[in-house]
Amino acid sequence: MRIRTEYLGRVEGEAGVSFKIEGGRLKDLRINIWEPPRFFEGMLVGRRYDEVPDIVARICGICPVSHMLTSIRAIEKAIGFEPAPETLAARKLMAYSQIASSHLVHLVMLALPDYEGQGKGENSLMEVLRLPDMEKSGLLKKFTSVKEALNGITRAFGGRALHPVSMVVGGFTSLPGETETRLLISALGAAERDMEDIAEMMSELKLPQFESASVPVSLSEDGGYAVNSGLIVSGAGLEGQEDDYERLFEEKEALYSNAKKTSLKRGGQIMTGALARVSLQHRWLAPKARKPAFLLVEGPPSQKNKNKKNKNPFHNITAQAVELLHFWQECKELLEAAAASLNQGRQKPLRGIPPAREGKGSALTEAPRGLLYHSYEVDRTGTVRRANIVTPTAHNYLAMEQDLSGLVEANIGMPEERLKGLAEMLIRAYDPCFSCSVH
Amino acid sequence: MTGVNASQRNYRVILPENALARWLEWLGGFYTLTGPVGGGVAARFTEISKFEQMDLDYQSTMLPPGKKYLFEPVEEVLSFDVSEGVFSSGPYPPGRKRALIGVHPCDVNAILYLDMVFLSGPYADPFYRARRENTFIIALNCKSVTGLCFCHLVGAGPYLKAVSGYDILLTEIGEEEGAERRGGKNRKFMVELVSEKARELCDVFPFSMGEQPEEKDFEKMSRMEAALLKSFRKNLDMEGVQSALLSRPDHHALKETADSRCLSCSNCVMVCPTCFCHDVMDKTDVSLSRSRRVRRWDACQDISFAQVHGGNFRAQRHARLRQFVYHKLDYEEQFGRKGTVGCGRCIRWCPTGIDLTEIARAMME
Amino acid sequence: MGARRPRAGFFKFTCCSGCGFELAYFQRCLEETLAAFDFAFFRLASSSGTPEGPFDLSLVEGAVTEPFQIIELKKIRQRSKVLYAIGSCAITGGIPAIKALAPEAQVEGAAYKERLYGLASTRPHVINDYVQVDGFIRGCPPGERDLFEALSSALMGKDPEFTEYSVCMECKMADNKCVLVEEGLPCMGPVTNAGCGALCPAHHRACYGCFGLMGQANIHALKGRFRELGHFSEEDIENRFFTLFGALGKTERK
Amino acid sequence: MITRETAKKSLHVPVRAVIKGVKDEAPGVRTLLLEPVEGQFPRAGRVSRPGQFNMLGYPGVGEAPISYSMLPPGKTDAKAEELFGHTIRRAGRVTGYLEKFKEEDEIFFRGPFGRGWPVEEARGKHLLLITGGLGLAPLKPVIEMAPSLGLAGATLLHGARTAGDIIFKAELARWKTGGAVEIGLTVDNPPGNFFKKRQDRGLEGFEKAIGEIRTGLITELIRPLQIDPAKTVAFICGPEIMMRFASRDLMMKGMGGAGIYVSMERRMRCGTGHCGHCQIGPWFTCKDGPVFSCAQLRGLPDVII
Ligand SMILES: Cc1cc2nc3c(=O)[nH]c(=O)nc-3n(C[C@H](O)[C@H](O)[C@H](O)COP(=O)(O)OP(=O)(O)OC[C@H]3O[C@@H](n4cnc5c(N)ncnc54)[C@H](O)[C@@H]3O)c2cc1C
Ligand code: SF4
Ligand code: SF4
Ligand code: SF4
Repeated sequence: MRIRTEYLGRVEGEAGVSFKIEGGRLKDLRINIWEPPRFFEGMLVGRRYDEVPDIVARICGICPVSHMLTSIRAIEKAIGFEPAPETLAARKLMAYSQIASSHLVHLVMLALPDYEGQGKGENSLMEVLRLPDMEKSGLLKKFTSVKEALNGITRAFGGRALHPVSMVVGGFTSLPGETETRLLISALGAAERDMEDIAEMMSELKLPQFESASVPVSLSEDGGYAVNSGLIVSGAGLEGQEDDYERLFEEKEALYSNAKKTSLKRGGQIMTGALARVSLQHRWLAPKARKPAFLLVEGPPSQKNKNKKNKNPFHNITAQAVELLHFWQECKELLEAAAASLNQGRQKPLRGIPPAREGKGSALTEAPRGLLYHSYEVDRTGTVRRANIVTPTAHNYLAMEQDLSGLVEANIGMPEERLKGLAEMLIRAYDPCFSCSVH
Repeated sequence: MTGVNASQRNYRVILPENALARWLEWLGGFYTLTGPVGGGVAARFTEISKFEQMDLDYQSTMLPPGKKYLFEPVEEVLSFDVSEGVFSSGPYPPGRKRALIGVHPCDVNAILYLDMVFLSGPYADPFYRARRENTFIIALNCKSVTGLCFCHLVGAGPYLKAVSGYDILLTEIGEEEGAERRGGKNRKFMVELVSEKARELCDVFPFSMGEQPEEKDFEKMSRMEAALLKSFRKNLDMEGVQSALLSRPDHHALKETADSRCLSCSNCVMVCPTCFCHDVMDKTDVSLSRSRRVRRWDACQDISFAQVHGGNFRAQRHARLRQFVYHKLDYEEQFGRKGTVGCGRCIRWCPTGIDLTEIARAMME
Repeated sequence: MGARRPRAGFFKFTCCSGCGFELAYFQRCLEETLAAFDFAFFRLASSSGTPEGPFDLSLVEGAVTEPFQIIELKKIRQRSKVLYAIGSCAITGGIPAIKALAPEAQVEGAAYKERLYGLASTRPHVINDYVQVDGFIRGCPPGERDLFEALSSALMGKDPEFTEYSVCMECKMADNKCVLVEEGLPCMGPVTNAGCGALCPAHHRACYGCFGLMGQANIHALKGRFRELGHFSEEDIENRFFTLFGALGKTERK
Repeated sequence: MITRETAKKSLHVPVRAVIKGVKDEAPGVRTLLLEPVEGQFPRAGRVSRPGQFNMLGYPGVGEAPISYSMLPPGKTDAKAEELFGHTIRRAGRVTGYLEKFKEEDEIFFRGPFGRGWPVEEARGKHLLLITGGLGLAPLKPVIEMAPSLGLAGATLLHGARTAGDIIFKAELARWKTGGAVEIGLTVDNPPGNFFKKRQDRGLEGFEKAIGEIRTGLITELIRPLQIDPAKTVAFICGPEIMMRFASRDLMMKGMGGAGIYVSMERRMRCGTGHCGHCQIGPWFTCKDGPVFSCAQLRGLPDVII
């Protein structure tokens, strides 16, 4: 029996999955990422250092901010530029609002139809929204109010929410004024209940049980939930610094796929993203998110088992809901601080980009879907000579395939259609981005 | 300023800046005060709440005050409620009454030009008319001239000669001794109440702190005007230009300028205080509940401007540039005067500095 | 309305999926869009649906970089009453088209080693190189004005009216500070198609041309202006200002 | 001062009209018969003249200038009796949209705009009408009022691309038999050629009624004409290039530019002399035209004439 999906729906980018079951055994399981490559690493060679963020933003239509932020920091390291503290704060706002927004897309648009629509023959956001209980709960209205509140922040600081323009190497070419910032705060306030409803609804989904062998990997930083910088930690402890990345990790090309598989050199599958972050960094979460995070990571107190950490990749969905709560809170606080410092009028926006200098720089950040690595070599004239980009989905690729094997083997007797559906659900739970993975 | 008759003089007073400031702030009770903010050649007409926000020494603005506030860049002129099947247009006047403060002579003349476009002829535009009637114009004679100004060639400046169509004319005529104000000085302004509206308003507000101007004040103004006239750097034979242009529509100066420098970006037209062209288009909500007819500034430099079924009358770049140059310097038959007021904005804001007077001069040679 | 909702298809080729996200998420008329159209094929939003058509409206994002896409594209055209290209990748080649500027082996070799021989990537092309396109919803990401014009026009059954003038016009209408004339920044606005509302200049930034060159762009005149600014090498000017979103269309315009 | 009354009668608010008849004239060309029902455009008391046009359109789609091909009877207050006609070719957004409309559908218009044909000038003279393609439509009202104009005579020379593209065939046959106007017809593509079958369907009767249809450009019909320049007035309407050659031929026969009138087509957005798109030199096609004398246009840039 051959099971295959040519073109997975409700994921970003193009990929398929196929496997065979012969004599009760699983064979030839592949996630074939056929997303056409654009060769960013090749295209960037010969471009000027300050063009890089605008180019790499176009790797992805949902996390352009992450690519911009990561490349900006790598370039700034390469040319030896230190950004101002206010710039760092504004960059956090960009990152947080984007991660929350991306999670919202995944939760409601991409993942929810798997659970709400299941068995009812519904599997798109549009159809799910038309289900009677969904219409009643006013999901679409909530979804749009939450999205507008979050995108409003990215838009205010970046110029637009998708492929922002005012975030450049060196800082921001313009920043919102105090009144605008206050409006953002009140929009967050107005949509907060809707956001909590969505987070609650998502954490109550009945997720399939499955245990993965993946090791969680994330950034970690003292004093906060690490996103834009930090040390590399894994379930096994400290691994190293971002500059050690290329020493610690290795990329392998798969002959059947346009994406590469990346993992720790010492071997084994790793998982990055919301679940890994929540597992490794939950003590830094905002108070509102901490309790659900604890429940998620440690399991409900009553049925506490020895296997302390949550290793069910389906729970990435729950972890995203937890992060939605967390980043919402963080955005509110950062905006309050920004508004207070802004009441002297506009913060001075950047005038002129920092000058070129020869150098190498690499940066590692937490994108919505996990670890994102950018590294550049820039020559004296500011021209990029080498570029290397490793994306979250490349980090998760190996784990996705291995977990899928495990899941299929555990359910090998299941009717074909249901097994296929379950397989797709697992892939979606990872919230993969195939556009990023290929780039 | 000779030849002023006695009755006109009755409506003139010399006012120190601080009194003018108080009077303007009182005027703010009836009008939204709007004046030049940020000095130099790139000031912006902006709504203000305090006299001090303005820089009355400004030389020019990017968007002309008249065009910006009387003929708005984008405006909904008609709305159609799809389910009800009814149209609405208006309201007139849209918004509050506005006072434009410190409008230079060229820009006042440009408003008079826009009046001819939108109010003369068989059809008056109700939006423009309502806004025009609700706008109080306080003109300000220039006290300096930029290198790009050529208002003197078309009689549009540097002192305002028009006798109606605006409300008050200010001229800075010196400083009051002793008093402290901007830069440690308190300037004195000759205030002329031109319109009936202005005279009525000033009946209410006593100009008691002002002085009656004397002959020497008028003489001083004449001297200042004469000095200003000498400081212009641009020159062009405005009489000869018309016949010269029309006889050489394919002159190489036009073609070369167009090909080597004109970007067809339309900045010249956008900043021109007399350019009135606009596009009209219908927009419908995605919910199909309402259609709006919107007009927005348009420009003859744009390639589709003269596109019709089966052809484009100005497909060539130089034909479009020619339309601009001719419309400003020739085509006097259109409204009985030249299309330019000599403010120099099209030159200043052209990214490649294309200068219509240079093109015309080359074509006349 | 009441009548049948128009069947819409959304198709992705080589790109970042941003146009899809713009349509299904970022834009401000999401509720109305979902209510008005029957999205019969839209992989980003639905795992069901079929590309077989017929479609009243098809939107195609992305550049064409692999042979199979040409076949798909032609099928989509046949099945669609109206087909619009959406986003810079589909219309000008966008960022993926940068690949065309350097030798193919060099660009591809910088990203892959063993996989190189399994790749089917070609020189990027815009979609109207292969099929007739009824209109262009420009931008990277597409601007809301043109997107709404496309959607409402499809619903009304009329031809849309897309923006076709320079960013400068929008910039002036917004009374922005001109970053080129006042600050000497290398702004691409004068030759770039409008639709964004002059976003970059409004944020004190030089336009980098993400809506693509407008029909009447005078490229060499603006190059000359950038040379005068003084701090850009010839290569920079070429690269930065005329190949970022126009790598495929290095032609002079009227 | 703007009163509520004038505000309601804004020049931006169109008049509603109902389609009372639809007639196919040629491929892509239809005549709509319209009856105004209600509206606000300030038009009461306005008398429509031949050569004038309305801005015809539909909300959400836009407007296009379209000439009268049939004038309202002239009693402008008695709206219900004001049936008038427009002959429209599918060209773009608005005309394409209107193509779907049927009898009893509503459309909207503002107008009439522009100065029409100076029919008074033809009194006592010979009126020469030269038209190409759809250019016959704006002159149809002139032909129909010809008997009442006190003319010394009238000649209509009409050219079309193919015989199938000739509009107003029934009217042409009627005018021919009526005798008030002499008619000469020509087509670019001769009827016996490759296109014959498709385009000449149903033409047999017409050819019988109208006589010979010549082959070639309209100028072929002008050249043999005997003209007394001082006693002739010419109205020309058609593609601009055709108007150029027609007027040049007339001038070569001794006519002055002042006696030759042409109707110009330019892009128009408002019809009221505000939007500026239709400018030809110092003139606005909408309010100073669309009918101009050749003398007025001579030497202006961007005109082919
Ligand atoms: C005084 C006057 C009288 C007229 N009388 C008649 C008449 O009686 N009957 C009749 O059928 N027509 C008449 N016309 C012509 C008619 O008004 C035009 O064909 C009109 O453009 C049709 O409008 P539309 O919206 O359908 O077409 P549009 O959408 O305006 O398109 C018309 C043509 O213009 C081009 N175009 C439009 N916009 C652009 C753009 N942005 N870029 C490039 N090209 C563009 C297209 O190629 C298209 O072929 C008259 C015109 C005038 C000025
Ligand atoms: S501003 Fe200058 S470059 Fe732009 S269209 Fe006008 S003349 Fe041409
Ligand atoms: S800032 Fe750029 S887009 Fe704006 S007017 Fe200046 S050149 Fe044009
Ligand atoms: S200003 Fe230019 S680069 Fe910026 S958003 Fe608009 S088109 Fe894109």
